Amino acid sequence: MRIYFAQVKKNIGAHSIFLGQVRNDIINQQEVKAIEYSAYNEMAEEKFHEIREDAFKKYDLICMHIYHSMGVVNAGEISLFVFVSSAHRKEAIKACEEIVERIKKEVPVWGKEVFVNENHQWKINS
Amino acid sequence: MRIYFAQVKKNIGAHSIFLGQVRNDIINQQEVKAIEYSAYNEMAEEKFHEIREDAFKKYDLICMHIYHSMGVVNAGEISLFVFVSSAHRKEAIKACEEIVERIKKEVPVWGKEVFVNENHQWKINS
Amino acid sequence: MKISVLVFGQIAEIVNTEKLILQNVKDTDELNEQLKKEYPLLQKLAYSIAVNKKIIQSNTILTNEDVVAILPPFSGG
Amino acid sequence: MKISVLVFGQIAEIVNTEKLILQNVKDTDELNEQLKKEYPLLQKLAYSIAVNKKIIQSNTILTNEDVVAILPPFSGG
Repeated sequence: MRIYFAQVKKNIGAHSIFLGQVRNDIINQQEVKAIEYSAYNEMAEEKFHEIREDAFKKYDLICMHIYHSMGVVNAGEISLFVFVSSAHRKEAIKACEEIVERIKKEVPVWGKEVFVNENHQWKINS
Repeated sequence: MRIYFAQVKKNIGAHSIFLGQVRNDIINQQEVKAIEYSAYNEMAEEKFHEIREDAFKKYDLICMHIYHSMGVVNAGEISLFVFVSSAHRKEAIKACEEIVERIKKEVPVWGKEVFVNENHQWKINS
Repeated sequence: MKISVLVFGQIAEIVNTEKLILQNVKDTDELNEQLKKEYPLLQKLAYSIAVNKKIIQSNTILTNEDVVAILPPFSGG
Repeated sequence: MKISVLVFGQIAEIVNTEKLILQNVKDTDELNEQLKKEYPLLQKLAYSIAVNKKIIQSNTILTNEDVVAILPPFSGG
């Protein structure tokens, strides 16, 4: 079996990718139907930029893409996408993991968990 | 921005994905144009199965896909694909990394690095 | 002197707006006091304060046109 | 007694085939010796030996129809 991939940078040896997805958790017998994300946009953009620059300084990376969904994201849909490419797998894997952890901790984004019955609660990151 | 993803399992919170790609390394002034993979197929299948079962036992996973390309894979093309899904990011990320490391160490697959001038050498995993 | 105070997430719900304009607050401690007096529910909540997009670790003097943000715990991703 | 010996990667190049059939080898040490005598280049190479798809750590008795594999260092991924 061969897998084709539209990638012209032939010095890349590894891509490490993370996708965060909204879960339909049951909390006090209520099912989460969506998370509504909001952000302090100007500060979030600066933080994403800082996280990106730090990763390029710390790891030997070739390219990187970060997307965070905003607004209503239904259960089963993707909220976060981090894609890191490097010559070597260890750099790509470590960088991707670190970027995901920093986004969770440092970027001013808030998730409001909306239940099927339209109640809501504010998400807490683990 | 919202990212759509064809995923019906709404209990999944994280996907961790690894893609290995053939690099056009320059070795003694010769450029790698492809890696030709061969395997001890019966044993490799058993090993992939064992690695898969071990990961499901050790980590709280929801689904997993592993593909390893065989035959000639040109520089820039994908040789390995590991896709791990879990309710939580830490389980998905750790499991994916461990699966990739185990595949490199334990699965009887060999890569022959074919140079542009048709010479070759046998790949050594780092 | 004019200070903009941006509020987000659960705190925006409590304050019932996303932006307050305050006058005559000399530093972040005084701002914090005023907010907790006006909105007692804030006393039970954890939050950070950013001044001009940088999170502060201790009391910070405010000057005209500063933008202060009240940030409940982040929950992106 | 008939033992199949599968060879892979660089070792298949040296042996110039992917499969040998050997008779009268009582254990893996003896097999190893025969191979290194027949193909002196193998003396310089690292490899593992699998018997019936399981890598062995020490000398292992061979019985009729066993499948032995000579495995150079893996380099998949």
